[in-house]
Amino acid sequence: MDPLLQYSSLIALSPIIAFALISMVPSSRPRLTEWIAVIGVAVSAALSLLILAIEFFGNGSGISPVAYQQQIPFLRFSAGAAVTLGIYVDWLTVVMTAVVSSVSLLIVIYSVGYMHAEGARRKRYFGVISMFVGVMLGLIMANNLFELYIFWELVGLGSYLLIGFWYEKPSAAKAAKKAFVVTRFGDMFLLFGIVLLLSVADHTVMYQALFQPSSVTALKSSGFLTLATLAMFGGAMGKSAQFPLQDWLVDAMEGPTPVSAMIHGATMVNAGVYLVARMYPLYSQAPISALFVSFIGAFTAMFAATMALGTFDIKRVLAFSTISQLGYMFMALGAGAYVLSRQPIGAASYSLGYSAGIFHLMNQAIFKALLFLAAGSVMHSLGGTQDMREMGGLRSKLRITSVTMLFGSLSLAGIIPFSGFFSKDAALEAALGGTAYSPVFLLIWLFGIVGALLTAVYIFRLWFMTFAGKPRYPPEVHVHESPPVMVLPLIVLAVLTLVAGVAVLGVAGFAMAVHYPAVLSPHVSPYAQFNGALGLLGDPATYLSLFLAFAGVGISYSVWGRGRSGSKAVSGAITSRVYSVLVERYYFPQMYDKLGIWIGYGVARGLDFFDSKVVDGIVNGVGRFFIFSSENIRRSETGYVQQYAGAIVLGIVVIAVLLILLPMMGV
Amino acid sequence: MIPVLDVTIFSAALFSVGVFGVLYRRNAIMVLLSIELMLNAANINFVVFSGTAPTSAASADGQVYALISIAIAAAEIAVGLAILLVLWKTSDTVEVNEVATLRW
Amino acid sequence: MIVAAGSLLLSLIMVLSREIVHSALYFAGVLIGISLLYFLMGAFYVGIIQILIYVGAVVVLILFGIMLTRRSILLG
Amino acid sequence: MLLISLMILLPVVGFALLLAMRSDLARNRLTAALFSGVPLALSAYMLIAFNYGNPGYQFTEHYTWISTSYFTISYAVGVDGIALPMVFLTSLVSFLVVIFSWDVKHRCNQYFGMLLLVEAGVMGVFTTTNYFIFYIFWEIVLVPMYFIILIWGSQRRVYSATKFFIYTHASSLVMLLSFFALYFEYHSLFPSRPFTFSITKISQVSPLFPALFQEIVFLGLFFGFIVKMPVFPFHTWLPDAHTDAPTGGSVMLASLLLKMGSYGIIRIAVPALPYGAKYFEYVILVLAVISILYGAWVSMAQRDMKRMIANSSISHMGLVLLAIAAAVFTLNPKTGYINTLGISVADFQMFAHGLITAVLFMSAGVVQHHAGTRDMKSLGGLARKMPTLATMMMAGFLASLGMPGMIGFAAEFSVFYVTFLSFGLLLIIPILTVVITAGYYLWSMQRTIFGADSGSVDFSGIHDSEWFEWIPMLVLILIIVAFGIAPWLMFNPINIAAAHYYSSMAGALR
Amino acid sequence: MIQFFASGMSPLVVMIAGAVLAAALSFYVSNRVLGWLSVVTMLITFILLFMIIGGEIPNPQTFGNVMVEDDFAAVFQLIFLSVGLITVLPSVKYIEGDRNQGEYYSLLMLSVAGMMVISASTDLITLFVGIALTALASSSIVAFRKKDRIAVEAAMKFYIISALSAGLALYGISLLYGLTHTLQISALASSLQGISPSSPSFPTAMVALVLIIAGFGFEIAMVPFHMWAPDVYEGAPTPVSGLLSSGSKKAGLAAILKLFVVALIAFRTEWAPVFGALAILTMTVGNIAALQQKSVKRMLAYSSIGQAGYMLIALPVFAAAFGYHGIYGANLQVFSISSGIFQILTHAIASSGAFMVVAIMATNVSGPTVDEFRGLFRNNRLLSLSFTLYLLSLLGIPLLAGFDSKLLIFSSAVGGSIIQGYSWLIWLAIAGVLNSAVSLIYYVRVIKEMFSDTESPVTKYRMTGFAQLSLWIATVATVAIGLYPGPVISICNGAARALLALL
Repeated sequence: MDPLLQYSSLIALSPIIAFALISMVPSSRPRLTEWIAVIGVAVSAALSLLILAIEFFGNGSGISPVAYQQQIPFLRFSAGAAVTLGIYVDWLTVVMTAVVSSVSLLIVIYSVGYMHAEGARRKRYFGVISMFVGVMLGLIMANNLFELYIFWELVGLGSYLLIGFWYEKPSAAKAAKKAFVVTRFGDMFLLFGIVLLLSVADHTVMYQALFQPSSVTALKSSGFLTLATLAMFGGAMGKSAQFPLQDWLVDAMEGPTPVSAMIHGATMVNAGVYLVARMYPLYSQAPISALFVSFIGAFTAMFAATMALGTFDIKRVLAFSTISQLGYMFMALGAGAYVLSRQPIGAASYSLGYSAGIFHLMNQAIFKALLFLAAGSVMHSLGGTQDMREMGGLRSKLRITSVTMLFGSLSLAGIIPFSGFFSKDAALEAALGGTAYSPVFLLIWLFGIVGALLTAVYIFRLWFMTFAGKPRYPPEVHVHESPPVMVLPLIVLAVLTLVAGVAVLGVAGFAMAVHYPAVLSPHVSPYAQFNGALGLLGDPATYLSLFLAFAGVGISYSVWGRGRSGSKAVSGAITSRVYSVLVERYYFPQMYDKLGIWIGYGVARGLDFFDSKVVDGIVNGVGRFFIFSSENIRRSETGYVQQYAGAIVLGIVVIAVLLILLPMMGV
Repeated sequence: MIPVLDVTIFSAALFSVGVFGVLYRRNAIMVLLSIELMLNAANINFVVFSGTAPTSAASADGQVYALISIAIAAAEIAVGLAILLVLWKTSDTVEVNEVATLRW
Repeated sequence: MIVAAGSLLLSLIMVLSREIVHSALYFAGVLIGISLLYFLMGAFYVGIIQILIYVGAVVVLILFGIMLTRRSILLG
Repeated sequence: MLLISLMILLPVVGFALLLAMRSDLARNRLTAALFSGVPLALSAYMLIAFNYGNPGYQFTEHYTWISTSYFTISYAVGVDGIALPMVFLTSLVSFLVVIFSWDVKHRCNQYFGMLLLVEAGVMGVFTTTNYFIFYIFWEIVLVPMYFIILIWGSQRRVYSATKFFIYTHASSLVMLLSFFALYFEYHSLFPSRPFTFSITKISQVSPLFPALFQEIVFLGLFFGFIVKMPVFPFHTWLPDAHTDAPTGGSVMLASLLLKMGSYGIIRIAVPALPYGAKYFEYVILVLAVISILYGAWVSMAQRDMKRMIANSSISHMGLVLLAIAAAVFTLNPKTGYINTLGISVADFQMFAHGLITAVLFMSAGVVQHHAGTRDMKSLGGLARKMPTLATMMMAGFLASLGMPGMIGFAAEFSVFYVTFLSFGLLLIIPILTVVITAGYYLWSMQRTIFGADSGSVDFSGIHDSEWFEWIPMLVLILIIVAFGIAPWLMFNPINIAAAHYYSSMAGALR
Repeated sequence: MIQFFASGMSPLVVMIAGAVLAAALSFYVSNRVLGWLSVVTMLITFILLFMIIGGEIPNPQTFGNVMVEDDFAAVFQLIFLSVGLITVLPSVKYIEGDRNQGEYYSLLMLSVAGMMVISASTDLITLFVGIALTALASSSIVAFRKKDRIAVEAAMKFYIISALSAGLALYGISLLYGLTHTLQISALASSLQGISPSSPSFPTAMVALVLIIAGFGFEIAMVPFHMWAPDVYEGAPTPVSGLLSSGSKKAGLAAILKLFVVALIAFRTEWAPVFGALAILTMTVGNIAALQQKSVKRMLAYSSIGQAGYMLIALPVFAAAFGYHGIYGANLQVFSISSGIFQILTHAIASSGAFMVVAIMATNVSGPTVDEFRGLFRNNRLLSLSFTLYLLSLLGIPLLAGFDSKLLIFSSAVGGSIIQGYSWLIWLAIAGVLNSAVSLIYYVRVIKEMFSDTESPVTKYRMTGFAQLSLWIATVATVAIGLYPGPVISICNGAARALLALL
């Protein structure tokens, strides 16, 4: 074990400490908070990269599944049941922390420039964003599901605070609320799943104990495994914005652009993917859940891509793209898990889906952050507009931004040799691999392939509309390239998009992430990797998707690429009904609003009415009944003394009757 | 000797007449008179039961009770009439149902 | 027996009589009947006291009361 | 050791002193702070001096009060792990409420006096080990609370105060009858033993009570307690009382008084009548689930901020009842075995809710005080004018909706855990509250502190909360976070004590 | 002299002597002196009673089979005297402008003396005489303001109903005499044992029972014999209302205890359910009717009817305990009677105190309305606080006397319900509890007005020293008994044992 691992908890703690420090800085000194935030995240990035490097190059091949773990008490229910907090470092953790912290660092640095105009409010911004990064890293490093849930919720809190950063804008406040509530809806299932696991799986949700083949088998035979995994995927659907919980992520664009980059690229949305990857030993024994994950992912991949075609908001296009790309990851993970579940325990050896999912996560983090930051740079230079119809022709003005964004777009579209190509094709290949076991995967693969085409179309639509053609922005806007502190991260990220795929695949064959499912199959070599670039290139399906990617770019170019952004093609399409469906995002926002208003508020109003009229009405009715009877009894006092005498005589009669009756009644 | 049962029946009847009078008559004086009838009925009982007493002491007791009750009745009627007179002076009536200011 | 029946009848008439003064007189009759009953039962002392106090004092008192509380005697 | 008696008596002395004093704000509030501060210090000392390894009662005191051949009442107090958090909560919240009320000018001597009297009563309820004394303190609380609502309340205060008084008084009388039943049944069961009102002595023989007796008497006790908690459908006094009470009163009401009900269930109703509880386990469960969802859902429809918080209290107290139901469900009539985890969790959730709801009501009070209205529709954009308040309020709301890192989450999670242990997949129904709660809290934040001004309130003269307003909130939040990070600090002693406290049931059957 | 004061009769004699003296001296001395005279008389009696209870004067002492001065009598006499004292003190101010004050004090003391006779008597005729004395004296004193139409109307109603009840009761007594040839209560208890439901004289006995219930039910304003009470309490001079509510009603209860616990114990299975039903009816009607009253005096009248219902609970519980063997039964017998007496005692104090507050508030007859109490706290702290305490005591809030007694009485009902065949007693407790809750509504209404912020419509009340003293007596007693009821309960136990000793 590497001694450095003892300090690995710092990876998560350092941004959180930064947050604590920032909250103590007087708000009159925002500059200081920037420094603290950058340093805090930089420490984690440095530490995680260092650990990655050491583990990878140093004694990489000898690393045990659980490299490091420690814990402190949280709640102890009984002798056998307790939940603790701790950290857990294995390959997945190392990879994820490295990706998250380094991309976050770049985004934080970028923010220093982007948020410059915010003045004293930067304190809040940098404080929260440090916290956000910290809890995301905590989520990754948690050593049990319960702790994961803690950070999971805190990530939600961070997103709430960041999306609602401009809280005085009603739309921002609303979007923040929506993000929180919708993800919480998913989290509810996750919580349910965790409680379920905690209750049935020997009262522990520690990964180490949970993933023992014996405990997984026990879970499986108890019948709760499918339910638990499905429930947990509910959480993942919320956080990773999968159909039908995707809509919040689009609204979340109300936050500052670096926040979007953070949420989409580095942190929040990856949490769902991470969860499924982390729970792989469980998913790979739950075929129904695995299939469900894969199907939802593939469908979302295509579905979101169509919506991306229908929007002119530059950030929203990217948001849909994120949703779509996350779908690919789930598709790959689910397919891999399904295949594994069809193989006997202990002899499973299919790691393509898993590797592809994680690989794509990593690549997506990079190119999505790049795209967002570049988009932010565009907006920054144009003075804030997000509407692509008011852009165009920026290529010459924003040279660096346009080039870096092109890199990002190419990667996203899956053009060789950019990183996105490798991971996306691996994902599609994984889906295709599932067809051997279930015909459903054919459909899934079809979704994926159509999605790939659409991806290329919409991202180049974005690029062409923004940078190509003639300027459509008002002439008085003075367009200028962003400051170096913003441009530098762009360049770094662009380089990464170019090299990451080749490097990882070439150097390591993406071995590191493959390790994980080996827990389930101790007999198989932990390095049962997929065959790297060569394997991919040897497959005809790859060429199909590559062709589709190029075709997509071509379509884009033909429609938007020749400076005809406001052209007939667009205006014609905009009138068409299909297009309006896309613009309205398949009416999902309306549906959510209706749902919120009808189910949430409507039922609430109904219940409130019921509460005040019926339940409280009965209470008040009892009171009124007493008043009523009081009035009647009162009226019996007529003031006529003879009536009183009569009452006495009547009383005598009644008592006499009582005396006769009571023995009869047996009293 | 008069049979005890007959006398008790008579006293019960007298008592009932008294109760009836209390309820039936509106004039306060008549109400008083009816009450006196009730008391008298009780007195008759005392006297008639004293005749069947096993010991002479117990027998004497009954008659003494009757005397005490006569005394009380007399006192009662005196106080009652005094009150009625005051009532007459303040309300100008002795009809019991005409004074019903106090109610509810 | 006859005395008793007579007293009872008188008491009924007394209760039902519309004129209060008549009632008072009937009342006196009832009382006398009762005292007769006492005599018949051998309770002479009680009977005498009954006549003295009731007929002598109470009835007079009542008549007095009637007189004082009527606007016009014997005119209803 | 006079520790507990001092904690009860000092506020009473303060109450008497304050009533005797003239209405002079500066001196009154200092007096009140002193007489609630010392009990706080004492309870802090108690936290330190408490022997956490000992599951039984500590700091016990025992004096005979009334003693005749057939009627013996003893003043007996003590603190065990179950009572410890409640005692701490009581002294803490009372003191903070006094601080928070620093600027109540209207009839201030009486106001502070009433607050102190409430503190004394609640403290007595949580510490006594005698049914009778329990009832006495229980009732004593009503009177000052009634006056607090009546005199210092808002619009419909007369209606609300009266409703509160009548409703809770009626229920507590039913409870009293049930105490008597226990008292006599104990003696008729063991004629050789003297009559006793001792909670522990009766609990020790409770499984031996006949079944029908248990069922009937449990119903009485349960009714008495759930009205106070309150639980659907006996909850309607609560939104009214909370809404119309002054802020200090609302805080006391929500943080402390509601806990008396649930405390009664775990301290008395279940241990004294285990099979009665067992018989009604599904009734408890259903009422709990309804309360949880119903309270949350009704909260969503509220415009009045305090009313919303009040309804959310119903929901959160429903969680307490749910945990209790989970514990009762594990009761085995044959062996007397019970898994007391649910009991501990319920107690813990009570502690959590007591801390959190105090912040909520305080923030609502500040809004009312500074903005002049609690109507969320006419508020908006407060965060810009009152950043401190907004921060505190947000922290409170987040704590209440179960944000990890705060005590509410640990408690809520534990409740769900025990629920699943007992009821399995049924958990999916109560767990819905997680979403609804988030929904209404966030929505109300969106309407009050975020967004733009609604324009119906004049914000020109508005300024941020005063020191005496935000410091109590801050203190509470810090404690919430502290126990949110290390909930075991409070949970472990509760858990040990609950197991010990209920162990006598199995013992009685042996 | 010493021998006289050592006699158990001395309290009664002193009272009557005081009454005669007051009437006789009324032409010669000032009104103030008359007031002092009655106060001093009562104080002397007080001391004598304490000596009796404390055993300084030997007790029990019997007087020719008609009276006994034992702990039971002494405790009740103590109650009557306390009420008398609390009543007399504010009276001095209340009747300031009236004529014939000598008669007022005299009648008042005579009325108390009548009650004392009731509590001491062991013979039904003595009991009857006591009742007649009380009733006659009270009805005269109700009409004390003879110019006042309302007062006279009240007197008339009171008089007619009391006379009717006397007729009913006397007839019942005469029937009992016919059955047993004795009216001595202990002798009755034993000779009535022979009458079982199957014996031919049983119906007669039942008729007597019903008539006696009705005849004595009037005195304690038991529903349905209660209807006079609100009118009379409202119409009477307020101190007299207090006396009626707290004194003569308690005397009626003393009579009922003697009659049913001792004399008619043989018929306990018959009367127990009847009293159970009447108790429920009484408390329910009294409390519910009180809800809608505007006049505080009338409200207190109904409240006092309701409270009588609580006191009646003791009877059926005793009946249950009497048939129950063993230590439990024996304990419960004493317990039920003792708690009944305790309830009588605490109610006497709180209720007389409350009536005195009303008397101080207004010197007009019909008394203040609830509205007139508005803001009283700002005007007069002593008045409002003591009134609050009395009302809360009547309501049964802990640490006040009324709570302790209510508690004992309800608990005795619960204790009785465990006995086989008497499980219905629990309904008494439940009804009592529910009624307590209902009664809260109207008590609290007054309290609420007193503490409201609005300015009082009435000017400041200036109280004489006497009046203040009266309030202090009642307040201190209410709080002290509430805080430490032990000694008082043991006195009540002694009284209960003394009563049971007559059996």
